[in-house]
Amino acid sequence: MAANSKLKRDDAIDVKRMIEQNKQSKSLSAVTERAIPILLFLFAIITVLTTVGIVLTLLSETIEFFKLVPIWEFFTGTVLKPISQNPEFGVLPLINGTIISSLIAMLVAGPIGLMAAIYLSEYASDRVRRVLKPMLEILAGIPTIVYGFFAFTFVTPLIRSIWPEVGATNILSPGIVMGIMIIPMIASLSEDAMSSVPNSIREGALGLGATKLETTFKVVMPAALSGIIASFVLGISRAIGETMIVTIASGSSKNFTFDITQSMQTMTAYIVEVSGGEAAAGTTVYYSLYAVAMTLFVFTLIMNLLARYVSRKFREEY
Amino acid sequence: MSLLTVKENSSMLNNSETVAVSPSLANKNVVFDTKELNLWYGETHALKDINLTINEKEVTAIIGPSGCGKSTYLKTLNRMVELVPTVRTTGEINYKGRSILDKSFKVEDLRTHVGMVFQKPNPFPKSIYDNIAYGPRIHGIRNKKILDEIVEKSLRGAYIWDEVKDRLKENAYGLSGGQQQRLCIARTLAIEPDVILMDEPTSALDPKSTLKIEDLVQELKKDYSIIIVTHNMQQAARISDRTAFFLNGEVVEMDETDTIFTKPKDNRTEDYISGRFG
Amino acid sequence: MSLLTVKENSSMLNNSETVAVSPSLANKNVVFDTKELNLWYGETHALKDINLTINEKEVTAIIGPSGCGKSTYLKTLNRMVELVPTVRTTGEINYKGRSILDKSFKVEDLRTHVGMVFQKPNPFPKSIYDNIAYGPRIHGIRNKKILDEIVEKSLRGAYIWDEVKDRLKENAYGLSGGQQQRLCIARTLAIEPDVILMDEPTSALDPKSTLKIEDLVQELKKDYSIIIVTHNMQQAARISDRTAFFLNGEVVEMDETDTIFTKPKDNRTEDYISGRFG
Amino acid sequence: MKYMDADKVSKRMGPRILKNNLLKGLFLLATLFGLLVLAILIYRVVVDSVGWIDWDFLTGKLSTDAERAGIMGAILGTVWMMAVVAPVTLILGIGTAIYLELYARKGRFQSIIQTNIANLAGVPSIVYGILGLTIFVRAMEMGNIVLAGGLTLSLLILPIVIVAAQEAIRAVPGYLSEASYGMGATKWQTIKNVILPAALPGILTGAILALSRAIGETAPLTVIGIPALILPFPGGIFDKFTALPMQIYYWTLDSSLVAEYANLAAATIVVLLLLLFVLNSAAIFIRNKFQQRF
Amino acid sequence: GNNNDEDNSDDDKGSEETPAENADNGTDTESEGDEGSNELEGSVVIDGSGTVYPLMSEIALEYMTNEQPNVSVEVSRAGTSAGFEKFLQENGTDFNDASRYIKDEEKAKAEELGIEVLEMKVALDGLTIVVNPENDFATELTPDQVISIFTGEYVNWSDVNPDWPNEKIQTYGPNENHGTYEFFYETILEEQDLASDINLQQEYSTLVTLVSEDVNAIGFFGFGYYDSNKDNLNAVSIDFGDGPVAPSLDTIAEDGDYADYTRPVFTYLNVNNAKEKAQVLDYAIYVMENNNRLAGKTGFAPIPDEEAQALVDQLKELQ
Ligand SMILES: Nc1ncnc2c1ncn2[C@@H]1O[C@H](COP(=O)(O)OP(=O)(O)OP(=O)(O)O)[C@@H](O)[C@H]1O
Ligand SMILES: Nc1ncnc2c1ncn2[C@@H]1O[C@H](COP(=O)(O)OP(=O)(O)OP(=O)(O)O)[C@@H](O)[C@H]1O
Ligand SMILES: [Mg+2]
Ligand SMILES: [Mg+2]
Ligand SMILES: O=P([O-])([O-])[O-]
Repeated sequence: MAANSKLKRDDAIDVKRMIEQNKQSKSLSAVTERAIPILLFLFAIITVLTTVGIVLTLLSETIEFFKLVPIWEFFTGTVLKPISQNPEFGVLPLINGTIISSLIAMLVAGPIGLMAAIYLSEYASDRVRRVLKPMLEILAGIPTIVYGFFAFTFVTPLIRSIWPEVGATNILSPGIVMGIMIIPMIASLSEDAMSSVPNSIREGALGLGATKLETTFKVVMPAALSGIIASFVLGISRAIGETMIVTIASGSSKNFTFDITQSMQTMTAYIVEVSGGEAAAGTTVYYSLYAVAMTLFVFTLIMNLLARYVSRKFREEY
Repeated sequence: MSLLTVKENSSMLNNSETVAVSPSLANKNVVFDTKELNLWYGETHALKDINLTINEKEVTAIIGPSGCGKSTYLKTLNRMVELVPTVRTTGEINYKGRSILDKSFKVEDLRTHVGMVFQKPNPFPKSIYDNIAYGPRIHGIRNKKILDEIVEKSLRGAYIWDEVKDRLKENAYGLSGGQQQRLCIARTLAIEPDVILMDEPTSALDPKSTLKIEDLVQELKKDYSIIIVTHNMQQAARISDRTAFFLNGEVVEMDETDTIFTKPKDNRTEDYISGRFG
Repeated sequence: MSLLTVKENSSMLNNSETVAVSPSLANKNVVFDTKELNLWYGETHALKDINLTINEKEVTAIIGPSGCGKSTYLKTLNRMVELVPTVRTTGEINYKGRSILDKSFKVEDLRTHVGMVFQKPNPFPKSIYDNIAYGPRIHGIRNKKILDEIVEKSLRGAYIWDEVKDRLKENAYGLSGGQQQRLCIARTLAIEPDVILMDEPTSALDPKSTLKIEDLVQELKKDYSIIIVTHNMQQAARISDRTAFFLNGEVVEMDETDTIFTKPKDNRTEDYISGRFG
Repeated sequence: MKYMDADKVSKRMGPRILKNNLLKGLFLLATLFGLLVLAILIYRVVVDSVGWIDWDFLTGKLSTDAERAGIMGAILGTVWMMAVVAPVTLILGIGTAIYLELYARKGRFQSIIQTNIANLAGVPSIVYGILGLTIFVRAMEMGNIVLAGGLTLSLLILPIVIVAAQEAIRAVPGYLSEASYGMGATKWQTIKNVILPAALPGILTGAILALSRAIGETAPLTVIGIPALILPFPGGIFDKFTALPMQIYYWTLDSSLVAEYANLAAATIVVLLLLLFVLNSAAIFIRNKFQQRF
Repeated sequence: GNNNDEDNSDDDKGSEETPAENADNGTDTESEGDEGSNELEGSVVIDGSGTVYPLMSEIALEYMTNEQPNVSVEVSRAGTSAGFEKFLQENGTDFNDASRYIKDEEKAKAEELGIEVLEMKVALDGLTIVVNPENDFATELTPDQVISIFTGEYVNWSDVNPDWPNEKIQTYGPNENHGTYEFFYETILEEQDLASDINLQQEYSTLVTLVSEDVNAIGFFGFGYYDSNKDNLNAVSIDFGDGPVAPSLDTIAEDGDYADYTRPVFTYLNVNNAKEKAQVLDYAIYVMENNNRLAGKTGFAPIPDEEAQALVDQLKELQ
């Protein structure tokens, strides 16, 4: 041991001096040290620029649109006939279609997703959860175009065989399929929220002789409520923004109706229809694209802010 | 450096031979009778050949170094240990003569008779009132007036009524740690169990709250059988009638508390009590 | 119940008046000289008017109850504490006569001279070789042969060479806790610091590994000045030359280790050493 | 004194436990429902595609003749597009995450950026399509080339990558960076040599999942205006192109013109799903294999 | 996938002439064909009618496969009207397929932009009224009945004919992006408004599916889309006064029995672009030399050969 430390001290001067010497050449690294944060800051700014870009893009053309079509008419009009001798630009049919399809989606995804979350978080063994959860999440990764045709060629005929009044394009089928797509999102996020409720609270209830069901509904879910609600709001916002499924399976009728057996158009589907590529600038139809997109953007923005607000505000302390 | 060695020389007792389990006192009713209980977490053999009887309307303390299986044993008594999926048990535990490890004994039923208070206070994130009313409600009591009465009686029973009677609708998380722990005790009292299991109920509390809980335990034993796990030997000495000493998953010794603390039969018990390990 | 009270009556020392800091030994070179150091984490006043000198080629132990500021003081010595954004300091710390709290003293420089070993072994998730070579590399040493030499020398210095010489390319996480800790010491040795700060370096280790590290510290003090924070008073007594006792962010007493453990001047020191709090 | 009637309590016990078990079954069914749909969906495309996927299909050019049609053009389009998306999003995403986690002072500005990223993650993809159309295709006069499509999709998945990278960086234990600082390393040295390597598995996992989202995106590409028929293979990022999901879209639409196009669409879906499956497996593999247990 | 080589067997006529064309082309224009080769490159961008799309994409594929592998012909199908909007702008598309004549407004806009437009009639299409295959009663209609059905005047089938079921008629058609819509509105309906509950779609394939699945459906589109889906659709014969006429490649002609519902379909060429880009002009010539050969395959009737030849000559003048 003594020999060891002898050897060490002799070499020591060596390394020390090398370190000292290298310090001289460190001016370069000093520059790096300063430049890197600036560069990374610029990267971070890109996200802000994206938002600014979206808002400016949408806003300027939207303003042009409102020069041609009064804002009041746009938001209260129940008739949308963009390409016609007497075009009318009421956005209500689109908002209506969007809300109805999102509602249907949530009626499917909400209960099923929540029940799946309960199963995974409260009943399933670790092993089962580790298998089922990723499998369920595959659903969320399937391209929406695939879902679109699934809705159109499988779900719609299936519904029509049970309920013949349903049209070959209708809002019901894409709504259901969107719901299926959203199930894993709600299941996964709600499961996270419920799993993060401390076990001690669960044990408290079980220790009083409560069944798992009673524990789940009366203790765990209330405690996880903020997370559950947030997952629902995010689900809705996903449904509102979903495009291909409704485009394909609901068609492009601009009906203003509450009859879910009929074809309706959502805001997103309208954008796809009208854009169809380099839609020619300068026409009212072209500007309407932006006005609808702006409405959609504001819609989802509100949803996202709502989700954040909810998950902060209603967080129960435990 | 002399101060440091004082402890190790301070044992004043004779070492006696290892004696497994002392017989239960004859004049008491037995609530729990454990026979040859073994328990494994996967490969870990956490409880080994446990033989133990717990008497009615007494305070039984369980002491032992960390990891010796105290909590595990306690949680076996209300089958809470089953929440760990890898658990395997053999042997027998009789609760008032009925075998509880039998799958036909509904856990929900068992837990209604055998309440539990945990180490860290774990109130539900609900109002004080709803915390107490939770148990009665799941057992089918819906009548508002009866619930009110149960809530008051339970809170009184846990000596916390005066402190919270004006804020029953407030969230339980607004209470101090000691109050929360008494609330949890009250919550257990509300379902009127026979036995109350307490797993280090004061280890998260300050000395003042600890004393309050200790007083409470003394009071409760008039009506309930209490089994309490504790790290704190003074506490075991102060509040328990009988004490079991666990080591490495075995019961080294069980006897009247006075006996355990003054003339333990096993020298491992003595070592532990005199602070030589743990 | 007599056993339980032994400890509290066992103090054999006289209580003397509070004496702040003992003077440093005259015949030693001072590496760190701390004057009126105050430190706040936001509103928390974590270090209060610290005056302390640390000698060269000695082991200085810092003891005190949890939260008294031991780690904070240690991390001030290599300005690691600055990683907490809310930290504010006043006062002076001189390292070999240069003020280190001065912003002109490059932290990277300081830390090259003042190495640190942490409580939990924290090797990088890289090979053993790369762990040791990390320091020299960031300081610009790229020559493979020189690196090889440094790695061997450092591992030998931390008495772990024989155990790992055949697996230098393996991930450091494959080592046992004690080996990892010695690896971390070797990693520090590789940049050849003057001072090594150790924050409870053995608290995560088993007794056998602990002894190895203690031996190593004794060996290292021939070449390095070592400051070690420890919870374990026996350890402080065994390995340190001088000991400082911290309490609530203040230095209650600093003196030769023997003096601190046998005739402390302050009765709070005595209380602490005799186990009355902490 | 006694409020709890022991008899009543044990009488209610049976129904309570039964209810628990019934609902447990229901919850399991709900979980399996999603998987059932998944199975149907996959079964249908696989059945439709049987006999259509062969080497010629994978390497061939587009044709109006279903028997001779191939999807090499779409595959290459997707590959080239990912060649834009992957580096751009990784560099921007990781850079932004490093900035936010390790450099930015916690304050108003940082929280604005953070909120903004969360919001961007919720902006519908079609809106990104409009952004891409306006900025890249029109204002920058790129036209509907691979680069324009790639950049549009990059912006779309950037928030996902940033958030995943932030989480991965945050999960790197502080003691590792402390060890590095403790040896006199500078901040960037510490980031480059310790934090990033430790966070990389997490970052890659998130990035791969984000990329597989991009591969399946259709709506933004339709807005950018990918033609329904384009024959030459794209040879670089400045070429016009079509991508797998677009090819699926048009073939399915045209299946009313030529019934076999439905099989081609199904075959293309199978190819796309296989691609996604490989990517996701890679993500899981990375997560399991390389994630350090610190 | 082995589609790009020796499969010229069935189009000898087309490929005999074109190489010669292209040789001229290479020498006469400023394009980089300096070795006198017929190798062209660059892109040709086509948008517009969905009706014409099948024909145009067929021509484009053959052109790219057999003639000019380095030219990229991109065909989209936003619809005639939407297509004109992309055609009539700076850096607009090279061709716009149309299932109707260019409108005066569109002409005016072209003039304003200084775009010289050449109308190229490529084929004849018969607007076809289709019903669900299960519909066994509405096999023939008069033009007036068609008007009454699509304007919503007749609500139920029994309104058309008391013997027919008392079920609500559901009308379908392409949306306003399409020339077919305008032709139908202007020529067939004589500018009367369509029924308010008509189901309008962007994609013809969607329309085909819709009509094939809805027993009470009646819809309209070009003959080609019916022709490809005869199994799933029934075409309604129209009684123009001389008895019912079914649309077919024989009856669809400017002076045929189905003439009243027959319309020419076009592609409009941006002549400025054709002058600037050799490949655009070359492609335009190729279209007019091959349209009649490929028309039948895609559900169109050919135009008189003289008309096609006249256009080829006219185009060659541009070189
Ligand atoms: N869920 C579990 N899975 C696996 N092993 C476990 C589990 N819970 C406890 N153990 C192991 O069982 C043994 C007994 O644990 P137990 O919690 O009963 O000890 P304890 O006496 O309560 O200790 P403490 O005083 O620290 O609470 C320990 O070795 C522990 O590591
Ligand atoms: N990052 C921080 N932010 C705020 N307060 C802190 C921080 N780190 C430590 N403190 C506070 O400063 C005081 C001193 O902490 P320090 O970690 O130095 O104690 P210690 O003596 O090392 O304790 P231990 O023995 O538990 O490690 C404590 O009150 C602690 O709560
Ligand atoms: Mg325990
Ligand atoms: Mg510390
Ligand atoms: O698609 P159209 O031919 O109807 O314009």
